[in-house]
Amino acid sequence: MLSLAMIFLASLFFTGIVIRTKSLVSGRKGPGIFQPLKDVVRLFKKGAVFSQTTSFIFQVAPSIYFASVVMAILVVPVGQSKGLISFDGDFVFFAYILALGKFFSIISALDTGSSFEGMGASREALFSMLAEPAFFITMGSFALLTGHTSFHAIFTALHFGSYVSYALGTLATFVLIMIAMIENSRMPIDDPKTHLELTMIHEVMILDNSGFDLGLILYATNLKFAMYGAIIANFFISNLPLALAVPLFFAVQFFFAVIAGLLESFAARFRMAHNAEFIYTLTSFSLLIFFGVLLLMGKFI
Amino acid sequence: MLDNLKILFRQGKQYIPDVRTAAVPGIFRGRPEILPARVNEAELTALCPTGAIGAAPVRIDLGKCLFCGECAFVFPDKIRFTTDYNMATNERQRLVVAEGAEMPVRLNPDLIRKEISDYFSGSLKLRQVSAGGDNSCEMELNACGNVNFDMGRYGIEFVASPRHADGLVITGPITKNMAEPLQICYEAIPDPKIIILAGTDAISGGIFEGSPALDRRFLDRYPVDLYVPGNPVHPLTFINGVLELIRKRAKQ
Amino acid sequence: MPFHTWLPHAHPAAPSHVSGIMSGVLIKIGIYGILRMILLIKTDYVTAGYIILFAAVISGIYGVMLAILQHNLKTLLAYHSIENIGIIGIGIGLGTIGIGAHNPMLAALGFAGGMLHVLNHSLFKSLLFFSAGNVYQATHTLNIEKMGGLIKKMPHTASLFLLAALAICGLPPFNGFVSEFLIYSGLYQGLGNQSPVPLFAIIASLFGLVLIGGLALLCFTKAFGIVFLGTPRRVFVPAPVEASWGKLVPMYATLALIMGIGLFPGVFLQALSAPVAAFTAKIPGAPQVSAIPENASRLVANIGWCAAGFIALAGLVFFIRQKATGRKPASVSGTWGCGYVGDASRMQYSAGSFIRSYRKLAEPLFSIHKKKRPVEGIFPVDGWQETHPYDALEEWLIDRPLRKLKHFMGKFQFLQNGNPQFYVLYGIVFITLVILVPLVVDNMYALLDFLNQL
Amino acid sequence: MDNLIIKNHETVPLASIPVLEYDKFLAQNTVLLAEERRHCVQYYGFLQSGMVQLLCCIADDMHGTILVSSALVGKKQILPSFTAHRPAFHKFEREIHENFGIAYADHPWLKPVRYPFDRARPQNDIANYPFFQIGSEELHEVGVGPIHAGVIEPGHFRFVCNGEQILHLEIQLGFQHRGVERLFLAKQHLLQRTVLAESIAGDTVAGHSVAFANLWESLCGFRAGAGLQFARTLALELERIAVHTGDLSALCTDVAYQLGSAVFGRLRTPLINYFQIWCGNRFAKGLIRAGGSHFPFNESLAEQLLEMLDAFEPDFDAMCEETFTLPTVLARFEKTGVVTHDQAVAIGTVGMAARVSGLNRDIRASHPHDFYPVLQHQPIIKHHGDVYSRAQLRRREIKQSIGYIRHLLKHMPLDSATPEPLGQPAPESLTLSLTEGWRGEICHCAVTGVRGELVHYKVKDPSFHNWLALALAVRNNEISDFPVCNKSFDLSYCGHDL
Repeated sequence: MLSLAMIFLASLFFTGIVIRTKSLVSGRKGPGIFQPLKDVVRLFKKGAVFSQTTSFIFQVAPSIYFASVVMAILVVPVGQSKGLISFDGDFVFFAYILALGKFFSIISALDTGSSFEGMGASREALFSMLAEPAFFITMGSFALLTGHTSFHAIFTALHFGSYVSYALGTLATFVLIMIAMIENSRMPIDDPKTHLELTMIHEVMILDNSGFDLGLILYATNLKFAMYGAIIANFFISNLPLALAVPLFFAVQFFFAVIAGLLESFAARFRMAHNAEFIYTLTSFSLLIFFGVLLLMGKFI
Repeated sequence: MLDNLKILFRQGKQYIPDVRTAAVPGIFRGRPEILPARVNEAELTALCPTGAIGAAPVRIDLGKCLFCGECAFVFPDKIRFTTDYNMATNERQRLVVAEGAEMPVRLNPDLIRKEISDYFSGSLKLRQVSAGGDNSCEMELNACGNVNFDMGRYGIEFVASPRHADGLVITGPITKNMAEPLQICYEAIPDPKIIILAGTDAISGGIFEGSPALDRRFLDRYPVDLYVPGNPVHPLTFINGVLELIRKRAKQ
Repeated sequence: MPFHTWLPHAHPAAPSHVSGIMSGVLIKIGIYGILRMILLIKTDYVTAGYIILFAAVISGIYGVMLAILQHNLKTLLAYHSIENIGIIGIGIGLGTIGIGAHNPMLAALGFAGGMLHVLNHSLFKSLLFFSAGNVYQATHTLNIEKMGGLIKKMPHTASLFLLAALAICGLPPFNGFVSEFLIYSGLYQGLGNQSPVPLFAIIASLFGLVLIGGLALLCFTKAFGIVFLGTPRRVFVPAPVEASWGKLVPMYATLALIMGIGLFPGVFLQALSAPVAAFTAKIPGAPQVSAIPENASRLVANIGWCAAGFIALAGLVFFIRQKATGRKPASVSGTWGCGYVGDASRMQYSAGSFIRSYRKLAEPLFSIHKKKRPVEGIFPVDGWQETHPYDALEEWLIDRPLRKLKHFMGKFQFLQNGNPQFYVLYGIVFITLVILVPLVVDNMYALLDFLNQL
Repeated sequence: MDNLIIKNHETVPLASIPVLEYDKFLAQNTVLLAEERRHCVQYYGFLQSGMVQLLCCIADDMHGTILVSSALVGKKQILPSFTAHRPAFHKFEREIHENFGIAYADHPWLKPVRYPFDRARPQNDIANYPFFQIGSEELHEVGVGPIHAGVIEPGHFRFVCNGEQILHLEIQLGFQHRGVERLFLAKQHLLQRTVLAESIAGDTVAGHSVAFANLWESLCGFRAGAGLQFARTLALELERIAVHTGDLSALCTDVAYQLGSAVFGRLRTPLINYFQIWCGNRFAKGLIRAGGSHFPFNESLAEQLLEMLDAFEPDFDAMCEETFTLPTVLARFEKTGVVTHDQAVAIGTVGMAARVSGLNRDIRASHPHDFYPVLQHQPIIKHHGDVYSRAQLRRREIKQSIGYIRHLLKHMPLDSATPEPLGQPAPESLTLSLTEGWRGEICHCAVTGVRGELVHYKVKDPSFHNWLALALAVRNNEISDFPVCNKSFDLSYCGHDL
């Protein structure tokens, strides 16, 4: 319950911090950190326009997408406090429920019958498919290391001791940040700020959504970001007492947001065809983590 | 990385601290003033390339004015352009600056629809449609979002899809070939929505007024929420106009 | 795999209900055979398990990778059968390793997952084939590039196809997830256990299973999206109509089963207890009371709850949305096409385009026959593009050997010259050979014996 | 060869232009284009006593001359086309076809250009443009525009795509058509016409207004003084620097490189604000007037300009250095959107788009006007024709232009530039005015009647030639690279649609 509340809290300002960071390093003042929230509130109040091409899929998909993200958040623990749902192998459930949301966002994009949305859907389907193994192997490696298979158990049993484990922790943080960037369609895979139909992935899938549905999708994106932030935070706060863990959680979220902002400021987006290669690289990093864990456990004979 | 930091340091803070009071460099031609001197009014009205100057009393319609300044050069003691860039209003009549009735061009608060501040104060997404025109207004609207004017800090942004937008910004005199796309775009914006006319071309047709290649019937069908004069509109005129429109007002 | 090549040819040829049964029962005979063999023989189970696992992972990935490329709806589904057999095989392979490694938990999870997936697959695959049949009857084509927008004409078929597609992708809250989850649990069990299970095999299977899941998602978003969503890509005469209730009712019944397993997996898992016990019994010292370990059934119960919870949550969100949007203006207009006023019917993603980036990545593995005339010149006059995905294994293992065989046999054509006398001669030669060969062999043996005695 | 040979900004009597048989007209002009040094700057028709007089102007870059010839044809005639021999003529013939209904027997691409309100075939509607299609069901089409994602002008791009790959792009324009050429005739006052010239393309205000002012002065027999010429040259070069800087910013935006986008964007602001300091408008509207100027250049303006450039250069250099060495940026720029030399020659690109493909086309060097003869301009040539070359060319041209401005400021003429009344335009004459704007050559062309009134006014923006180059450049590229290709050309819609 605590984790749910904290992730929701973090989601309120997470994207705002990313945008603020980007604004500051470009010499802007930029909108306040609650601007994304204001946008969502405005959308919740507004009416909608639906295309006559679309079917009921288009109407239900945003709700299912949102629900899937919330459901996934329920699984994520924060520090010592378990997620609302926690069982062995819950990260399989986590990944699959997110995949369900993605399935619906993809078909809702195809429902519009527009080639832009089709383009976005095609990209999203491919890249998220490619990114999945990296997540599973990273989590699998930690499952191997700790002997547990639920988020909460893995993180609480995780303790860093040797140099190798520090290296692994860094690597895993990197992989998770990158997965978070891919899943949220941010740089260097996708650039949500370009506002050009032809170059975007996620943004172009929701070109036709409006009003409440669009608000749901945008807020789900904020939640998703904060959720990955929470997973990353767990690396650092899993064994700390609550009084220390809570501020540290927000500190990690803050840093993650700043890093995301900086990452988006100082490099150009990849060429679309290079994205697949980049994601492969990520998978090999996760394999590196796996071998590291083997090394750590002395299974390399 | 060091180079980046150096560039960043040189970049520093570029934004204009307060767009409401910022001064425009150089000889900006903003809201004109009509001085009490006596001149040949027929000559004066004939001078204007768009017929924006009317006689008896001398008046200038900012919705038609190209801000070329010719009248002020020929009749410097009759017409003077000030640097006041606050020229946006929501009432077409208020764009006419007449001799003797000198006052800043402001919005008419009675005409602002109530839902505008309810919905959009603090967050407004706009969809711009370029309907003819010469691209200078578009460049100035783009400039609104650059590091200097930084319109994004007020939560006002231009978006790609009209579905995501709350308002339509029209630039250009609305050509025949763009009339239908403009209509489609307007219909694609969810309610409630606003219409902003940016630039003299959009407000009256400007130098293109009367061209047979135009079709301005769109403007007869829907009410306009904001007129932003200028050729092209200055970013400060636009930002201040929109901020004034969506500002939260105390309940009367 | 690689004994699969008949399947993708058989399915499109068969009527849909037969396809349904075929995928439900016929292809499972092989699985049944494997299971029987495991029960009968007493062997090095670990090695056998790895062999099964290896074959299963390969066929799973290979099946789905090929499935994505298909433009024929039923061929696509047929390749998915291969994929699902792969998933089942991973379960059985794990179970077998579990037996060999004396790990009752692993064995139980593996076999339970595998066998549950057998049931699941027959359910959702039948449903998919039935839906495909409805589509075929309405449109008289199976080429998905020609379809589009069918959801408006056939909402029931579309919904059923969608739900079955979600199930086959192994997404919660449907039955596919339950069995895949069991297998995942088995894999992580294999990871976590200190038993001598080579981790590489496990990680490879994990990788394979995840990849299968992701690829299935790509495949079914494509299939569902292109067939049912968007605008029609061509006008069908007569216009497609929804299938009759006589067809839909059994389909809904199948759906009920799918949902049932998804929501109450515990019940079905208990039903699997006896057959699984038959396998776990092979582990010396395994508890005989219940084949399904306590925590395993608790796990699946959890999944059931989560599934139900998710449905409730999604329902709640949707309810709030309906409430919130009920009073607001919602108008209908065309899809935003940048304000273009002309005909936009060709401006829609095609299946070929949807998967092209993937195809580019997968191309080295398959033989894809491309026909294209590139667009050339400043003012092009012509251009064409067509791809025909072809199963490389089929080509290498079956087509080419067959061609070689035919070629080889062709060399003996001179024998068949149509002259009756020759045929009589062949008869005589044959008889002579029949008599002579044993004679010679006998004599040889006699000779050898004799030599030996010396 | 039967031509009238004229110079840039020369007014000649209409009667001196040879009127040829169409066949000879065709043979002569297509042969002229066989050499790379010649290109067609203007080919159009105007009504002459019920017939259509076709006027073809071929520029010879080596000799700095323009070869003019003409032919008289009937309105509904069917003719053999120039395009069948030289694709560079395709747009001109399409325009003639659209305006007068003249049909071409062997034109491979006879499609509408801009849907003018008075087109010969009103049934050709903007909704029924005959796009090139490929019947293959595996391919899809993507239609972008007229209302684009960004705040830019309208135009429709139709891609035939195979997944992410562009097989073919066709560009449909005309949405901005507002009747500029007709308004030149309808509006009688010089000021109105000047304002019209300023409204042709907002990003090339200096270019078009200089072209108009030079044309009008030549037509009225007025010789601009050194001060005026100086101011015009300065305005052209300043505009080049400002727009190029803005384009570098936009290129960075399109590859999502925020730092470059923000810094170049910031660097552009003082440049265009300088125009405001000079003339009260950020786009130099009102600066250039035929016969004089309200805003004579002076010492204090020169000082401010130097100050501004001194502040601009180091930051610009640092940012360029960073941008053009950043691997992620280079990966997006290099080998993207290539136009080969052969393609560039065949379709007759001009200006920047030509110079990146190794084609030396620069009016400043070949047909110099104002202060350019003094500057001895040497065009910068690149050879790869990709986005990277176009970005690099901008960088080098900015540096070159800054050098020119510094040079000009050292030799500032100080004569009065206050407006003087102009004489009457010469009757029955033709004037052709070529100006190198930042994008490429701008051509204005006026024909006067018996009383010196305008009977035809023709404007050609460089975009008119170069749109096809964009279409060819993106073939077989990724569709997600289209925006950056498009921006690297930065062609004008309004300058094309008129």
